[in-house]
Amino acid sequence: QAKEQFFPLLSYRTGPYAPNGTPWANGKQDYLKMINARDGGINGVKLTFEECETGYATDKGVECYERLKTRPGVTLFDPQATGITFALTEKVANDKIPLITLGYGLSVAQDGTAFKWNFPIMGSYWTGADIILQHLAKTNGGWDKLKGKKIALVYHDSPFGKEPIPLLQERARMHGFNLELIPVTAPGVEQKSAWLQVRQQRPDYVLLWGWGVMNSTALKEAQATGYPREKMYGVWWSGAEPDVKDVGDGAKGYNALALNTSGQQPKVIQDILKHVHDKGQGTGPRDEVGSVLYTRGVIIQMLGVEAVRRAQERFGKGKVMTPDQVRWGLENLALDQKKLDAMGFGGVLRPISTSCTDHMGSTWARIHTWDGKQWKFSSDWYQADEQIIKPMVKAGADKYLADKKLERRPVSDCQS
Amino acid sequence: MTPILNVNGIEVIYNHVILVLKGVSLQVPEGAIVALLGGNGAGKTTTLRAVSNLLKGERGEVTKGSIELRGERIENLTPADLVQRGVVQVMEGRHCFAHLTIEENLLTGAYTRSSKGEIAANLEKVYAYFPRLKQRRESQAAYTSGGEQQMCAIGRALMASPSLVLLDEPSMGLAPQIVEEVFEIVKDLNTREKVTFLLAEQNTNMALKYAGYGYIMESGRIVMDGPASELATNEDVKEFYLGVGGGQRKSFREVKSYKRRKRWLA
Amino acid sequence: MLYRENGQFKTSYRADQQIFPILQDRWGMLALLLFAYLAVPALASPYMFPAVLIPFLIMALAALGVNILVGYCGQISLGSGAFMAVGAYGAYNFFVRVPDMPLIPAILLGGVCAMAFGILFGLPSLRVKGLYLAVATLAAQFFADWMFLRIKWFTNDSPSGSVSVNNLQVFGFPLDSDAAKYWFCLSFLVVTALLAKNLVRSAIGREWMAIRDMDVAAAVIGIRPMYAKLTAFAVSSFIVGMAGALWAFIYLGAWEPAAFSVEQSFRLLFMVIIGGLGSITGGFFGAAFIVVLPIFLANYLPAAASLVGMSIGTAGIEHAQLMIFGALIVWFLVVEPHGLARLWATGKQKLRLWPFPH
Amino acid sequence: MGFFLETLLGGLMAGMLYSLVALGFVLIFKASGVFNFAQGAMVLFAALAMARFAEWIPAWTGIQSPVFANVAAFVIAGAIMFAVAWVIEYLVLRHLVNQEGATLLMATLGITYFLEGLGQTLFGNSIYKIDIGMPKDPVIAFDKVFEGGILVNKEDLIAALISAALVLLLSLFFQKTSTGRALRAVADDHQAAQSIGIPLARIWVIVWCVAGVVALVAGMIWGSKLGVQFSLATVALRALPVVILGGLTSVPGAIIGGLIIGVGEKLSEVYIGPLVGGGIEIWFAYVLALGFLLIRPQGLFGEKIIDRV
Amino acid sequence: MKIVDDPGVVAASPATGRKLGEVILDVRNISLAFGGVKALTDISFDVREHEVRAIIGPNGAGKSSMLNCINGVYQPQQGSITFRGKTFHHMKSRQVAEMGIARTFQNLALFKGMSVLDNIMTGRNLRIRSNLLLQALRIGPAEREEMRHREAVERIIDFLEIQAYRKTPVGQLPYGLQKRVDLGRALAMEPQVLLLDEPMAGMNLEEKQDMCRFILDVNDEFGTTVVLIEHDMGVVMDISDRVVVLDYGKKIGDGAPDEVRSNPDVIKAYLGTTH
Ligand SMILES: Nc1ncnc2c1ncn2[C@@H]1O[C@H](COP(=O)(O)OP(=O)(O)OP(=O)(O)O)[C@@H](O)[C@H]1O
Ligand SMILES: Nc1ncnc2c1ncn2[C@@H]1O[C@H](COP(=O)(O)OP(=O)(O)OP(=O)(O)O)[C@@H](O)[C@H]1O
Ligand SMILES: [Mg+2]
Ligand SMILES: [Mg+2]
Repeated sequence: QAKEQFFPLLSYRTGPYAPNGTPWANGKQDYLKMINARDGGINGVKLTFEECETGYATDKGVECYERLKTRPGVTLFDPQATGITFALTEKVANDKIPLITLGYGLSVAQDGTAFKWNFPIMGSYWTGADIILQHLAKTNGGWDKLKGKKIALVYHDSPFGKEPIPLLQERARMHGFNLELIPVTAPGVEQKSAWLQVRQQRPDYVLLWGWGVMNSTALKEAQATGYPREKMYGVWWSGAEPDVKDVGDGAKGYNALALNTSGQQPKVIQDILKHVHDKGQGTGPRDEVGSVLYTRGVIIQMLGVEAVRRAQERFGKGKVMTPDQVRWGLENLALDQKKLDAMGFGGVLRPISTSCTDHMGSTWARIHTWDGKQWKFSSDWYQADEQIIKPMVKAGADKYLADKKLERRPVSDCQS
Repeated sequence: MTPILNVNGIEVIYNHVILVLKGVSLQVPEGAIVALLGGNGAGKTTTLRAVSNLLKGERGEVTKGSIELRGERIENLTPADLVQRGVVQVMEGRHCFAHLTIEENLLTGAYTRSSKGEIAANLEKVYAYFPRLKQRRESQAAYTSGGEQQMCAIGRALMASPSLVLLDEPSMGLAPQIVEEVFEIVKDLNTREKVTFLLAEQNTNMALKYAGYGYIMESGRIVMDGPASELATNEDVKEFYLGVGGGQRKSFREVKSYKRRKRWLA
Repeated sequence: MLYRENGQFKTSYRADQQIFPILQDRWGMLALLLFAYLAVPALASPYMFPAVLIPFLIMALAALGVNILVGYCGQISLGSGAFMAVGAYGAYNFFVRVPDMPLIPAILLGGVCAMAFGILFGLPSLRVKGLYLAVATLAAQFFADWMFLRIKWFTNDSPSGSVSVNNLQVFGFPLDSDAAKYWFCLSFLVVTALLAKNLVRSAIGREWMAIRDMDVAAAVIGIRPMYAKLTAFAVSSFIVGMAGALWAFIYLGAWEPAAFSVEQSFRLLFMVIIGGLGSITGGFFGAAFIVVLPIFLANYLPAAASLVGMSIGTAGIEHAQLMIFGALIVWFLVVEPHGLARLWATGKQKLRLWPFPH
Repeated sequence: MGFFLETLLGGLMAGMLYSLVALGFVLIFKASGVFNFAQGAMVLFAALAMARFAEWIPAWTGIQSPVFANVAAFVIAGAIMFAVAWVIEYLVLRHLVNQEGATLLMATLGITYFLEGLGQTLFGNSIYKIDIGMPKDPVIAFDKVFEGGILVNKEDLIAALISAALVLLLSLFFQKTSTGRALRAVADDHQAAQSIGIPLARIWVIVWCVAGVVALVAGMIWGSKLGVQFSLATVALRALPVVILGGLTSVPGAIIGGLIIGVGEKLSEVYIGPLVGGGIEIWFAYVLALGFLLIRPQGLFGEKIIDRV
Repeated sequence: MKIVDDPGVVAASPATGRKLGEVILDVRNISLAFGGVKALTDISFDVREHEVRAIIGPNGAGKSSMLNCINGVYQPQQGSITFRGKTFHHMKSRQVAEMGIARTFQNLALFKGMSVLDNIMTGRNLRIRSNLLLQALRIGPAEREEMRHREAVERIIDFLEIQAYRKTPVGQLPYGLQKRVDLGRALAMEPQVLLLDEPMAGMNLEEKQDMCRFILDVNDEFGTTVVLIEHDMGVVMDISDRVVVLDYGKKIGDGAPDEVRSNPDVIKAYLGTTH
């Protein structure tokens, strides 16, 4: 049997979320192609992949999962959708395949002792929301300045959009600001009344929790209702090029979280251009390489690849890793600055290390602002406040376990 | 003289499986009134549909034989083309446009006519034939009585100034004196405007009185044909279609015999 | 000449009223059941169960329910997704809130919830008809979407609104293997199909069809439109609700309201129309068509494309799939507007006439 | 008060935009008895064509004038919609003469899928821009009278005017011409219409073509507002309550229905929504329409549903 | 011959001298208008048990509307209908059916998608007692009940000689047979009064004879009262006991067939001069 590590790629290049799903999926593919081309795989193990179109729909996602999970050498799944993540969470526990959900999915899954197979590496909606609030506190001159302020959450009416609410409520209680919840029916093409409400309530800030077409529509409606874009803050799924490009000047001043850089300067992007695109094997158009979501796809794939590499260090170099071994790799990632630099990811993201109990590592993010032509960083790095999030995660995980009548992983399980 | 309509051994199948016409041939000479007689389910309506190309909507098709209009094959023409060539069918079961008023129904009948004067004249003519329609001209067709709808359907066909009319059971549901009038109208149009008629009728008595030639159908075949006067004196026809077999007309009360139906063909 | 009822004389009306009056059909059915229960689990690959067979069974069940309403009673409904959702969330609430609630009663109770919801949203049908009603049933769809997103109680206060179940058991046997799930769904389907078939060939079924074909005349012969329509809504949404519960519990495991979106309603309507309105068998054909075709295309289209020297990405496949799917629907309708079931019946009729063409 | 008026105004304009889509449904239904679910897909398809050609034409011809690009793109997209109408008639409708409503509805669902697939294959599936120079920034009116003034959206206003004009034109067509009468006849009874010589094929091509152009206008306006991408097809779902409220067979009904639905859903979302957690407008629109239907089952201006024995 | 009005006294048919029963259906001063159209104006007539009562009149006279009033499809603005001593101002379809009044329709109102058998079976639905659950399970009583009704329906099918079409969807039958199925459905209700709206339209002579035979057989054997609308004067004259003539919504004649035939108003309005 050939030594091949198989990466199933669940993606959506069609439907309402296609404009955002496509660069993401392209980044994931290109990184795999690049590793094969540049390094000949991981210690000689070739990387293979197959894409399956989910259209962001849960049932199709499940079908894709079932189709690809039995492939030899299967590594891990990145479902690219919160809904599919929910549906797969139980299935992966049965099948013992890790599920990596960078910056999305279940926030409580950070608790590795409760969710053995889920990996919301680098961030969850709770950490994201926390960082935006930190930024608002900072620009206002301290948490106490937020008191009495009105913050509206305009969100995609789905589990994805609702995930940050508990954290925002917690913070609102702590700091005395008012939280207004304004749902937008999926997929979010019609938002007039949401923005009428924004205009009525005149919130000091609008947090945007959108995806796909909802983002650009929100910006257009904000323009049409005259809500200042400078006061709008999007999550990292609402801050990419497709969200603002066709709004153009109308989106000027809009802010969003940035988990990663964008642009073609980073070395890894250069590598992709050189080893993949220059050979005519690029997945998407060349000028999309290095865009926000593309880069995020690259990072996700890098984490998967590094998990395999890490696992190989323990279970045998040059071997094909089983999903369970990959899970161990994911739980023991230790990507310090030196390693990141060496891999060409210097500056793209912050160092990251995970553990058996903490499946997220830490969340570091910046704010970037659209200047009408491109995204520009407008803040320094923030780190989510684990003081607040950890207890919430623990409580949430406990409730989950109790509902399911499940046990936490024994400590011994972590030792292995 | 070549007949205006020549149907040559056609077979018709519904739904790909139900064979209904098994080789029907008939001729309609120019300027004639030809009657097509036969019991329920004999295939009269189907024959007319085949001629006017309305089978498709019933999922039927002509699988054999040919149909010629003035020597031209017409199986592949659309019904609209046929109306352009002067062939109009009055469909069995009325089929008025329910939401249109009687007058609108009639006016749509003149769709293929472009001359305003002609249309107005035709309308007047129809109203003259059926005064009842004039009274009800503003009513939506769905809310008129069965007989009124029948008049509307016939009138609508006349609006197209046809040269060959396929009449499917025109007398059905009409009051006796109107039946008579309808046949008089047929005769009138025939003699004065040289309109040719192919007439599927159950009212054999009337049909043979006004028609020049007749065909009798049974289960998808023509079983007998001849000049109307001959048919009217044929013993079998007299007995089974005219009810005067063996002397004088029987009262409906007296007929008690079971299963006397005659079959010319098995 | 093999497929004939020649020589099979019915000596009683009971014999004539059987579901399958022709001997060959009865044997065929028996063989089919044996095949479904025994051979399929032995032959199917691990991928087939969760990806094809189980969704097919559940969707066939749902289509059965929709067919009762749309095909038999003539009330076009675009709200079937909502009935599935109510069934799923109803069953879920019984399952998690009532201690030690067994699975089957939970699913049946989910069906009962859907039934109540169906009757409620069926009430307008007493006045509103045809396409107007069809569009109006979308109200049920969007209302249910909203309700399960917005009313926390239904989702057991889960913050994200997504819920899940696990540890399913039937009479103490855990439903953890694919084959077990398959048998479970199959049994549901077989039992329901039998009962539904009985219903539609009984008095109530005739009432439904009478209302569908001509409601004024039905009223004149003493059929109460209200009773007929509401029972159709009730029976239909009960079955659809059970299917929803199965879809959520067995197929998805964890779900959110989007799993029962309007898209799902359309798919169900597709199934019954493609399969054949007013035909129990039709639902099966329709479900098979709608469930299997996209998967089939997704699996084989790339290979087919590479045969002719093209390579298409997943987006291309998806678009090609949409096109093929749309074209096939139209094609089937053109060939046989009454659906696959009618095509099947015509085929059988031809077989009976064979070797003569007519 | 100011805000109430603003919401009202917003609702009215949103309603006009719905009317534009609703109009397409009404046209086809009135003229052929087909409930055309593909209207949404046609809007998407037309908008995609328009957006892409407006992008391609300057690149091909080297003429940079945006007016020229837009006009040319509009004409080409219109021609494409004509071709679509012709193909639909040739491949679908003509084979389904005299079939039941459900069958025809289903066929249009098939067409929906096909057009969605084809549109995205030909024109791509990203977000595209239609820039016909619509003003995007709002103006605040009456800021002397009400606190905060009333926000008026010029883009919406222009769009509303365009749809009003279109509706007027089409109403006249149906009421005043003999073709209009023939169309209504076709909707009543395909077979009878055939039997008196109405050429169904031609009628259908005309109607679908007009509906295609209406879809193009709708797509242009909606696309200019929202950007052109897949979800544009879903505006059809927002327009459906408008169609049934106004009546499936009434062109003016589409406008009135649009206004009622637009106002109803915006007011409900803004004033009732917050009480129950928000997000109610879409089902509220349907329930509102349903409420009207209970009083008039054929919609406000629809033709009476006839059932006689 | 004088018709005795006292309902207690049994009358004789003015046409045939047959014994007729009491007044079973009594229509009093019915008026019905649709907007401006007066379909019926102050119509009164009665129907005796066991009678064949014909209603004739030109097209649009209001004959079908009269039947529609009797079985609750239309609600007349004025007047009352008395059935077996009970007086109603508004008839409700269901109630009418339960009381034993059945009808056929002028423009075929069959259930197109159903087979002949099922169509006729619907006529028995009023008598079905088993509930939904029993029907679903189709056990014991439900099945026996179904069989019982099937037998009754088979008798009707035999009677109407449509055995060969039992399983054919009625939409595919030729017009004339559909008319027969329509009659079959009404007969299946085992009505006391049978309202027939042009049952013989679109039939040839032979078929009309059959139909007459069916009607008379029903009338003779089951004693069913028949109200008949028909345009074929031969039929009306031969089989009816008494005839009502309507014209423009007004009653212009009522009496024995012969009497009516020679009524000058009737001749002018309806029969035309040739008859
Ligand atoms: N749409 C159809 N599908 C299937 N079979 C049909 C269809 N229309 C007619 N038939 C069959 O074709 C045969 C001939 O029917 P047709 O309507 O031509 O008879 P007809 O002579 O006009 O009878 P009638 O006098 O009763 O109108 C009948 O046996 C009928 O069952
Ligand atoms: N629902 C209705 N709405 C409006 N007008 C109606 C309605 N029903 C009947 N009419 C009118 O009432 C009059 C009587 O109609 P009806 O159907 O009773 O006539 P009929 O005597 O049965 O005639 P025919 O012999 O032609 O069937 C007709 O002029 C008809 O147009
Ligand atoms: Mg006929
Ligand atoms: Mg009548």
